[in-house]
Amino acid sequence: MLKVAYYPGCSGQGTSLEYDTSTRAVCKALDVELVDIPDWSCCGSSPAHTVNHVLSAALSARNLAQVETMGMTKAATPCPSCLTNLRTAAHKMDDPEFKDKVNALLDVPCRNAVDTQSVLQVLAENVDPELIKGKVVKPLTGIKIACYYGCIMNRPPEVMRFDHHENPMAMDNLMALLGAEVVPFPLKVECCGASYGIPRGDIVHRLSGKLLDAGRDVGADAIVTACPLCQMNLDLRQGQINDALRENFRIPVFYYTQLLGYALGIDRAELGFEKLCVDPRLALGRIKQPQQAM
Amino acid sequence: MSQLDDLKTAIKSRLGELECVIGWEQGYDPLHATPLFIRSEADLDRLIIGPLAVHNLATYLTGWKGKKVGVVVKGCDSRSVIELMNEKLVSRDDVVIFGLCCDGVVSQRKIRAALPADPGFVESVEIGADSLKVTVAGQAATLRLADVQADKCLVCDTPDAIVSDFLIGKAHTPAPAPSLKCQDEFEAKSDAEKFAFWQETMGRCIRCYACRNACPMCVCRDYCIATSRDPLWVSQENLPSENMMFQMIHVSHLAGRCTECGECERACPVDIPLMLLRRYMNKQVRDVFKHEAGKALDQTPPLLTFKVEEERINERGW
Amino acid sequence: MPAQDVRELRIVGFLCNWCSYGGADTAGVGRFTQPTDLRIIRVPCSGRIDPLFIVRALMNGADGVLVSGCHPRDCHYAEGNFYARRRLEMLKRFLPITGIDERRFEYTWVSASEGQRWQHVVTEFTRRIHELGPAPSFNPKSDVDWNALAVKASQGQGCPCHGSIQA
Amino acid sequence: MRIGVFICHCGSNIAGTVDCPSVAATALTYPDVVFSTDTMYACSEPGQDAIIQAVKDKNLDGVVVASCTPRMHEQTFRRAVERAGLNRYMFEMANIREHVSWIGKTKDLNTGKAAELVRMAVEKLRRNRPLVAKRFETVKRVLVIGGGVAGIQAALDCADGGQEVVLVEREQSIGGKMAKLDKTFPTVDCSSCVLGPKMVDIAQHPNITLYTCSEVESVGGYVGNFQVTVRRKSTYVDWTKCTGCGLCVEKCPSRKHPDPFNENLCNAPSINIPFPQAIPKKAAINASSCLMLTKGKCGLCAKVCPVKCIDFEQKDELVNVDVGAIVVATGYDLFDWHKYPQYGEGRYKDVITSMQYERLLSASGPTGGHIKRPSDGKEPKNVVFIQCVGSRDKSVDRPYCSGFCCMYTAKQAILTKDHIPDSQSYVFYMDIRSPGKMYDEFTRRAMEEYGAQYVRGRVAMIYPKGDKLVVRGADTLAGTQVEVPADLVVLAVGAESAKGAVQLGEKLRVAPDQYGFFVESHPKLKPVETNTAGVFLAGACQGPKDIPASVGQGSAAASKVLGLLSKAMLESDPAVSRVNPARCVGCGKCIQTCPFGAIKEIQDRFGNPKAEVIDTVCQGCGICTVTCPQGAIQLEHFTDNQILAEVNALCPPKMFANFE
Repeated sequence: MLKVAYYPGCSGQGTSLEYDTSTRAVCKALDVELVDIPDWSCCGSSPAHTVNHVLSAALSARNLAQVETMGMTKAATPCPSCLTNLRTAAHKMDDPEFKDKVNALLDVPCRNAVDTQSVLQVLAENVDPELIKGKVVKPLTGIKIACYYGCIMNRPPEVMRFDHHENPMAMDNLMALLGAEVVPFPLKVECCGASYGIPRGDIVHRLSGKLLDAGRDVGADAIVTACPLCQMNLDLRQGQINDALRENFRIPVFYYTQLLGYALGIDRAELGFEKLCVDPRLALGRIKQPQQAM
Repeated sequence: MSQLDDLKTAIKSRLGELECVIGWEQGYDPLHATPLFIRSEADLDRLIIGPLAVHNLATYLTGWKGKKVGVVVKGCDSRSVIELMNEKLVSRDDVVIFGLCCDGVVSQRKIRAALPADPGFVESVEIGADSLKVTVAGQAATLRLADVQADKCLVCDTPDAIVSDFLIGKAHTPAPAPSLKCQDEFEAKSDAEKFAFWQETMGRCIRCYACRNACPMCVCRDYCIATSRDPLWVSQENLPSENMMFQMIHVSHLAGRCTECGECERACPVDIPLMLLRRYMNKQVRDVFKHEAGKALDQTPPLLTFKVEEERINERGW
Repeated sequence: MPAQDVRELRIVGFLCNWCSYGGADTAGVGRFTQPTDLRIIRVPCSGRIDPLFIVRALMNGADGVLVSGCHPRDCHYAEGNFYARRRLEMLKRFLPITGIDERRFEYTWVSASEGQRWQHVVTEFTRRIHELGPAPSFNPKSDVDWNALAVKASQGQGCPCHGSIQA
Repeated sequence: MRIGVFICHCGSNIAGTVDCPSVAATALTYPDVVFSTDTMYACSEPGQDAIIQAVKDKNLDGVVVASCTPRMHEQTFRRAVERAGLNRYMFEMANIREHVSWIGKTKDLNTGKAAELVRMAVEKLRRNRPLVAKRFETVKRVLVIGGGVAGIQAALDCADGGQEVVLVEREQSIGGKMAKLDKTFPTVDCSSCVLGPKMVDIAQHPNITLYTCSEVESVGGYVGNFQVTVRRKSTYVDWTKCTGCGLCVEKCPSRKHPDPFNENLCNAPSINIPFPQAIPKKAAINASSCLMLTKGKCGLCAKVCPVKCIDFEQKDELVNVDVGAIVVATGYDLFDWHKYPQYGEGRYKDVITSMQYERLLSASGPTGGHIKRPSDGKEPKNVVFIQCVGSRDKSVDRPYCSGFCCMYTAKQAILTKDHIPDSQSYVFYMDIRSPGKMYDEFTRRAMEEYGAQYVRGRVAMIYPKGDKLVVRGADTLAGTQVEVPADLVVLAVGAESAKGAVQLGEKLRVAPDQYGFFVESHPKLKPVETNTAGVFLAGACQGPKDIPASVGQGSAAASKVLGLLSKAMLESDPAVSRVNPARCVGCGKCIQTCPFGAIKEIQDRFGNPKAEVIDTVCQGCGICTVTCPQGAIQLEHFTDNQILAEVNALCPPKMFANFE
């Protein structure tokens, strides 16, 4: 049974609670043991790394050091933003000089011996597709899905080292495996506007609007994401976007773990569909019932 | 059957098709071996092997160019044969290789040193498992083989013939010493000390060319540039500088080709430790080109080829 | 460094005709002043430079030997300097065991356009050699000024034994 | 030996910091020097006459001139001593200007140095021997490799110059890339109309033998005397009979494999004539798709052929030709744009290459000259051109500029407007590179008269939206991001070296650069020569070129060939390596290291292997001389003894050390 240190990330405790719970649930179901990193702290995201790279890296390094003290070398996080920070920190620490600067700020020095991956990568690379297939109880037959990866999970390639940086397929393959009809989504790695939601809503409206528009164009019943921020911009702000762009999108935006959990027949409570702003029932309704699917 | 008997049977089986088979026999006294050129089965009776069979018989191969001969080789000697083949100086088809699994050979120099006085003529020698009983003028002296073993054997990682038509004896798992004390000590000396050392030894050199003639890789023979007028590299004067010049020619012509068989040093009548130069050059070749002469067939000597980007040669800042 | 203020030392240079010899010319045309110790021997290609030429010079008492050829990939004969690089590197690495200071021998690459670079190389190398001082000789000392005699001899006067060296 | 020494003042250039008279005096004490003087200008006419006079008066058999660098005047003085009746190699030069007077400040040090350089020259000269150039005949025939416009031009010029020409082309027809083009810049005249007649000339010229579907198998020999083997690949059609009527092409039922001439935009019949103006106009069978050759049934072509020239049994044929010179004109290939993920890696049908677009524009193309986009055959309104696809981009190891893309993109923008008046072209570019007659004016016209929108910036991504492709890029002038909805995207793919160029280079001993383009002898002064005597370059095989440049080089190469073959006999430089068979042990090390294949193994009369130098191929580098342990192979004029003499002159051997 595969064992990885688990870094939930702050949004996993708040805005994307359902991402965290569903992630834990599907990993459990797929025999991937997630061991919480004791006393994990902020990854040094936007606020820190826009001001001070060493400090930001130190925040990440602290968590990596924690993993090392757990005696583990592999960590996973659902959040691409956390992933970027953790990996970037490790990448920069390959330079011994930088590493020393960072460790100067830490009580427990970081050996930089941990490889952090997205949960998606762990599932895509370490879990046998046949195993997943075997565990599917409710195939997603009938629903059309556009997979949206977000701009940072695969980029920059030399740091992230996962999938294709312009045209990733990991989620597409996973969803196809679950029986969903995956539509070719051209804007897989486009920016959703990210944290500009607060200072410059209009930017998010334009960028996320374009994503929803593209989703509609390719006839997607739903968009599937792997990023809390993307999900929030597309889902929570869909109403704002409609107002701003005189549109009337009604595209539910799932976390891939939610649909995966659905297919694996995991208890709804852990998947937290009710937390979605855009009502997913219509989309989920398109999924043919198993007996019909058979 | 003993290793020697096996060898004899092997040689018998091929002697017919061969001009001759080169091996060893007892020399002027029981302590000294000398090359044996086996042409008939009768000659086989004189064949010997073992710690006294020191000569690298590969040296004679180029002399038989074009004729099909057999040669008995120890692991180290086989490297010379391989190198000769790699340089197309000897053709594989013309040589039948009787490879030995060698337990090491003696250094006559060390034996002489170990004996109370220069033995002169030795009456008898008994070779034990790990000892050597030498009787001179009725006086027997027993020496531990380990004490009188040739330096090359101490660092030997190829005791068994690498290439052979017959491999005779039981294979070894070599456990060579990482390096030789004498070598390390000398390399540690200061430039001035080393310079003084060579000044003295080269003053001793009588330029008899024994080192060259014993060398299996010195295939120029009569056309060695150290003894020609056109080109004229070295003057006839017996000066340290000229003697050193000759040694430098030998070294540079062996760069990337020397198989460290030690024949040059063995042959030197005035005990010049030429292997200091050989081993050092070979080390450089290993470091820069990852090349060891005669360790494998179909290698190209590193100075006969090049890489556009040399990994291990850094342009010095100028 | 002005070598002029001290006694000249004997520095031999081997330069390939196409790049480095041209580079030295360029330096001259540009009037890039250099120490005068260096004497240049012109060869077609660095691939023609037998390491033994360098050894011969050192054995004859040269205080320094400088070799220069085309930059790798720029060889007029396509491959000459690639072979030269290996041969010269081996020599430079070998010298220490002989007790000859390897700093007395240097090889580098200078193109026909790099007059300034050539000036730099010559100046630096000459300074280095002057720091090292005159090279010791392999041959025993003597109170006679054999050198003067040797010079005369090499000029074909007296001392028959030296005729041979000139062949 | 009687040597004369001449110390040149070069006005005050040398005399300013060197005491020339005293150098001359010292020189007189050197062995074999019987005459020594200083002179104002050795290279001047009176200076040279003085040398000649001295040679006669003092009957000298060797001359040393101490003056400027030999790179400047060695030839001058060699001719002078020759006029004096000496062999040109009985001369040495001491460089006391560039290497002494111009770089040293102190006069006495300079004077001493000059004297020593002279001694060096004298000692060298004492070991020189007269060298005489070998003369040999040349085969009056030329091999031209590659039937593109450069090769065609070279072949025609050589043929008109009276030489026999063998033209070898890999494809079924000559014409190369130019034959695929619709129009050419900056005149916008029909490409095949200008090229066609030249192709016909090739076919009809009495001096030209044309081998298409053929490749060079091996090349031996040397300048003036190459032995070449050409592999004529089987076409399964007897071309001596085929009339090119095209009946077989019409009837062929197997039309499955993509048509390379049309850049795979459509399929071609398995027996085909690539295009109407093909030379030779003969049919050939594609073995990989022909039903008869793959499945053993069909043979329809054989049935319908009126002259019965189909031969399914036909095999490759090897042809040997002896030639005196070789022109390499193997052209270029197009960069594989799939290396760029941002252009969709082939996921979008309506992203095509510029060459595919040429075929769409061409009347003989798959769409009969009507621009229809591949996906749905619709006529595009918005056409976006992206320049520098595989040019000037380190990230794909193509840092060089392909040179012609800016121009053909402008041309294609203009043609787009001509074909579809209500269309709009957009061009994403980095810089406009349009040097050349009427070139910049041409790109201006594309913008000003034809309203092509030029956007300065790279394209970040292409994505589909409805039935359009959205092209997103930066507009670096406006400093904004732009998105252009396009019906068709045309990638201006750059040029890279032709496939197989490197392998051909090995056969010809012509080195390719790191990108596979052949390296010329000298980037400025010998642009069509190579370091292998007798082999010349024409066109894009040496580096990306447009049509005029390629044609120009074709003619240039031809003129070099004609110049070479116009001589009844060729002379080879005598300063080459020479083997002393007595010393040679036949180990072949020299053969192994010679970069020019100038050394071959021979057998002496006792059957021993020996090395032998081919004078005419040897370039005189001397690598072999250093390689040979016995010193058996010596580079004339730079023998071991000659160089050793110089060393000994500079460092007189000391019998005894002295440290004073």
